[in-house]
Amino acid sequence: MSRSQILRENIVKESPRDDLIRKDRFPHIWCPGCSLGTVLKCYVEAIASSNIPIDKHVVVSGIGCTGRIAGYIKLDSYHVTHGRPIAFAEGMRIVRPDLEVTVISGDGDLVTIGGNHFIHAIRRNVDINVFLVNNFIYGMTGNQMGSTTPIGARSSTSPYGCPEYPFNLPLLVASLGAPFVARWTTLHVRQLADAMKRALQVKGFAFIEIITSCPVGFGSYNELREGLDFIKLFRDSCVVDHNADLTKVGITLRPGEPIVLGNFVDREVPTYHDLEKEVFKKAGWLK
Amino acid sequence: MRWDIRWAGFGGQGVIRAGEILGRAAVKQGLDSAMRPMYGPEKTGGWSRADVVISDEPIIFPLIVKPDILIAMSQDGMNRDGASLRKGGFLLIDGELVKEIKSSPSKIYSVEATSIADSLGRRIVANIVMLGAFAKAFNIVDPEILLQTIVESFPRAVELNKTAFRLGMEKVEEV
Amino acid sequence: MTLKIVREPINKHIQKIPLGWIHIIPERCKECGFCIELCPKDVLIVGNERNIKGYRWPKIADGKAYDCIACKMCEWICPEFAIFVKEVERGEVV
Amino acid sequence: MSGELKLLKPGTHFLMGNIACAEAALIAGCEFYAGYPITPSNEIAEHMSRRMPELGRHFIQMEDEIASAVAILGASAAGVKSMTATSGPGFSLMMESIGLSAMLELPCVIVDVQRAGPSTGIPTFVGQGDVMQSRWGSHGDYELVVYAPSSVQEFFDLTIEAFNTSEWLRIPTIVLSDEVVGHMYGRLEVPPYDKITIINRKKYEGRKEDYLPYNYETLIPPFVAAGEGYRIHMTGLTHDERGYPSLEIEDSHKLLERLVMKVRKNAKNLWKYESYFIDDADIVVITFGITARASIEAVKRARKEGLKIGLLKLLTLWPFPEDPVKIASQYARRILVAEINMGQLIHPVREVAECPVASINYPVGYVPPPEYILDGIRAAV
Repeated sequence: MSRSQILRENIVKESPRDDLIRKDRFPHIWCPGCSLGTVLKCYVEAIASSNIPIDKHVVVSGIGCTGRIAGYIKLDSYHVTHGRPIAFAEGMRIVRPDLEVTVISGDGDLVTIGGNHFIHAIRRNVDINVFLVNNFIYGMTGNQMGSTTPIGARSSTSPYGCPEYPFNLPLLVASLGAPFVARWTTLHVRQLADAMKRALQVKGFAFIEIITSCPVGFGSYNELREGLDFIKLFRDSCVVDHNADLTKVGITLRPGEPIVLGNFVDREVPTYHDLEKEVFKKAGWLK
Repeated sequence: MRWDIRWAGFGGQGVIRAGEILGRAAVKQGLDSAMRPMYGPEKTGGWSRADVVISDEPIIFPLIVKPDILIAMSQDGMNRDGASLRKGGFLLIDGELVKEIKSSPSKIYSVEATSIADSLGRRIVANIVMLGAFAKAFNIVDPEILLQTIVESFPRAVELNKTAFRLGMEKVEEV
Repeated sequence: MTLKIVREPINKHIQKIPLGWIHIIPERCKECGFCIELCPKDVLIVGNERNIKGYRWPKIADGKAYDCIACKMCEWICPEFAIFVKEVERGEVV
Repeated sequence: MSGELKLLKPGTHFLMGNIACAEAALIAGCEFYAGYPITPSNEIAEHMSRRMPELGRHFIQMEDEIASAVAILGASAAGVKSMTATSGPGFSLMMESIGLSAMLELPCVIVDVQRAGPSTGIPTFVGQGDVMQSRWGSHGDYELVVYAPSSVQEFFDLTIEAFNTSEWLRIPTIVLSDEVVGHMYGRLEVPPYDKITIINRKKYEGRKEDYLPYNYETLIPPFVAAGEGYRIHMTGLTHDERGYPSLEIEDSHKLLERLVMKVRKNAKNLWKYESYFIDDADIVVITFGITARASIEAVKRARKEGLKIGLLKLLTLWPFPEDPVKIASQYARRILVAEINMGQLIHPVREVAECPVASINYPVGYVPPPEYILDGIRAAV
C-alpha cells in the first residue's frame, strides 16, 4: 500500500458503544459544547471494562440537564423527582445487593435540593456510586445560580454576581467519611473513566465530582461562550494533586486559583450493608 | 354488660401497661376489649391515663365518656379525672397517694399500692398491686387469667409480680 | 542539579506508530469543535457539509489521513458518540 | 438464612392498632420499610425496626419523609413490596413521591396515622383532616386507593388489602388511619394464613425483545424489576409505552387515561363499606374511621328512640364509593356526614347525593362522643 492512496473518514450510522446507549434517542437534547455526553461516554467505558455484568448496573438520576443521562444509557435506568435519586438508589441497593447502583445527576439536584439525602447517604455509607456533574448552575431551568456557583459568578438570578459561598464538595464528602472521593473534569476523560471504574469497585459511597462545560448556561453569563472556552479553562487552570489538602480545593474560577483534580480519597470503610448484617445477627436472622 | 374503666396516674406508674394487661386478659377470657392510652407530652412525670372498655358484646364505641370505674393511682390523676366518674360509679385508689376524693362514687376501694411495691423493693410493680386489687374488688376479669396474663407479660420477674398481685388482692379494702 | 537523560527505546526498530481510521456519524454531530481542538496531530478540520440541524461535522484535513495515531481522544471527548476511531493495519485500508 | 418466618400467629390477639398494622405488613410480604419519626405513627416504625431484621427484611430510618417515600419506590423498582408510615406533616412531604409512584407505576403502601392539624396541630391528638390531601395531594392527574380503618382489626385487614391493591394495580395505596385507631388496643383475629389473600404484582413473561414497560395494550402492564436484563427506562416525565419521555399528545393522553382508568374501571371492586339499618332509614349518616365507631353507637341509640336512622361506614374513601351513597340518598330524606374536620368527605357525598347533605363536624383533636352525633341526628329530624 502506498501513501498516495487516500484514507478517508468513514461515514457511518452507528458507533461501537451503541449497545450501551439508547441510540434511538440520539442525538440527545444537550447543547453543543456541553460535555454531559462525554460524562456518558466515560461511564459507558467504565462499566464496559468493569467486571460487573452489564445487566446488574442500574443508573438513577434526578431532574436537570444531567438528570437526562438515565434516559440515554441502555441500562435499567430510573429518572426520578428533583433531588431524590440518592434516596431512590438507597432503597434499591439496600434490598438488592446484587445490583451496582450509580446515581448520575447534577449539582443542583444532588447537593442543593437533594443536599439532605446526599449527606445522609454518605454518613450511612450505602454502597452506591454518586457521579455528580457540576456545571456551576441550574442549566435546564434557565441558568439560575445554585449552591456550587462560585462567588461573583453571574447567572439569571445573580445578575450582580453570586453573593454566596459555594460548596467545596470533595471536602464535604471526605469529612463525612466516604471511602472514595475524586474530582475530574470532562477534559480528563481517561482519568475520569478510570476513577469511575475504581468507584464501581469501591465498597461504600463512592463520589466523583465531574466539572463540566456549560457554554450555553453558565458560560454565556461568565465569558465562556463556547465549549472550547471551557476546554481551554480546564487545560490551563487544572492541577492534578491526589494528595491535595481538601480544605483548599474549593473552586473559585478566579485567575491564578487552580481547579484541583485527583483521586483524593480511597480507603476502606465498613458499609451500611456490613453494619446491617450485624443487625441481622443480633435479630437472630443471620448466624 | 359493658364496663368503662379509667386508670389515671402519672407517667412511670405503669398505668398504660396495666390497662393493656387488663384488656388482654379480658380478650383471653373471651370478652371484647379496647384500651386507649393517653399521656401528656412529658416523657416522665406527666399525666397518664388508660381507658379500658370491657364488654361481653362486640364493642362499638371504644372510648370512654363517663367511666363506671375510676382507678386513681395519684392525687394528680384524681384531680384530673375524678369528676369524670359516673355518678354512683366505683372508685379504686392508692389510699396513701390519693387524699382528696373528687368524685361521687357509690363505693371506694383502697390499697396502698405504692407502699406495697416499695416494700417489695420495686416501685414499678405498683400497677400490678393495683391489678390485684382490681381483680379482688370487681368481678369483671377472672383473677387467674389476669395473673396468667401478667406472668406472660413479664417472664423475667414472675415471682415478684405474683407476689405483688397477691398482695394487691389481700390488702384491698372498702373504705 | 538534575541530569536529563533522553533514552531511546531499545526496541525502537520494531515499534510501530498506530494508525487510526476515523469514523463519523454526521447526524449526531453538533459542531462543538472538541475533536478538532483536542486532536494532537491536527488531523481534523471543520467540514463543509451540514447535517439536518445545520451543524458541520468534522472531516480529515487534506493529506492528514495517515497522521491519525489512534489515540482516540476525539472519540473519548465527543459528547455525541458521533466519532470513533478504529485502529487498523496500514495495509488494511483503501 | 435461617428459620421459618416468624409472623404473627393466627388466633386472637390484643394489640395496638399501629402494631397490628406493622404485623399485617409483614404478613402481606413487606420486605422494605423506610420511615422518619413522627407522632402518632411511631409505633409502626419502632415495631418494624425490631421485626423486619428478625425476618431478614430491611428497615431503615431515613433523614426525612421525602427520602422515606422515595426510598420505598427504589425498593419497589427492585421488585420488593415496601411501605412507609407517617402523620400529617410528614404526609405533606410525601406528596411528591405519591405522584412519582403513580407515574412510574411502582407499587407502595403509605400509612397516614392522622393527627390534629393544620401544620403541627396537636401531635398526640386525633384528626381526620387528610381526606382530601390523600386524594388530591400530589399535582397532576392520577388515581390511587385510600382505605380508612376504624378498628384495630380493620387496620390489620386494610393494610393487607392496601398491599394487595397496590400490587394488583401498580399504584400507591394509602391507609388513612388516625391517632385513636393507631394507639388504641383492641381485639384482633388473625385468620389462618391460607385464608389470607396475598397478591403479588404480575411479572412479564413474554419475549424479552418485545417487552414494553408501559404497553398500551394493557391496562396494568406487567412488571420487570431492575437487574433482570430488560434494561428498562422509567421516568417521571410524561412518557410513551417504551418509557421514553414524550411530548406527543397521543402519548400524554394514553398515559393519563391508563393511570386513571386502572382505578376507575375497577372502582366497584375497590369499594368497601358497611351499612347499618339502612333499609328504612330516613336519615343516613355517612362516616369513616374512628368517627364511625361513635356514629354507630349514636345510630343504635337513635333507633331505640324510634328514629329511623341508618349509617354507611366507608372503608374505601377513594375511589369514592359513589353507588352506595347515591342509592342511600335516593331513599333517605337527608344525609349527614360525620367527620373530625371542618367538612371534607361531605364534598364527594354532595357530588353524588340526590337529597340534602349536611355535616356533623367535630373540632380536630377529639373524638365526638356518641351523644354529640345523636344531637346532630336529632336536630336533623
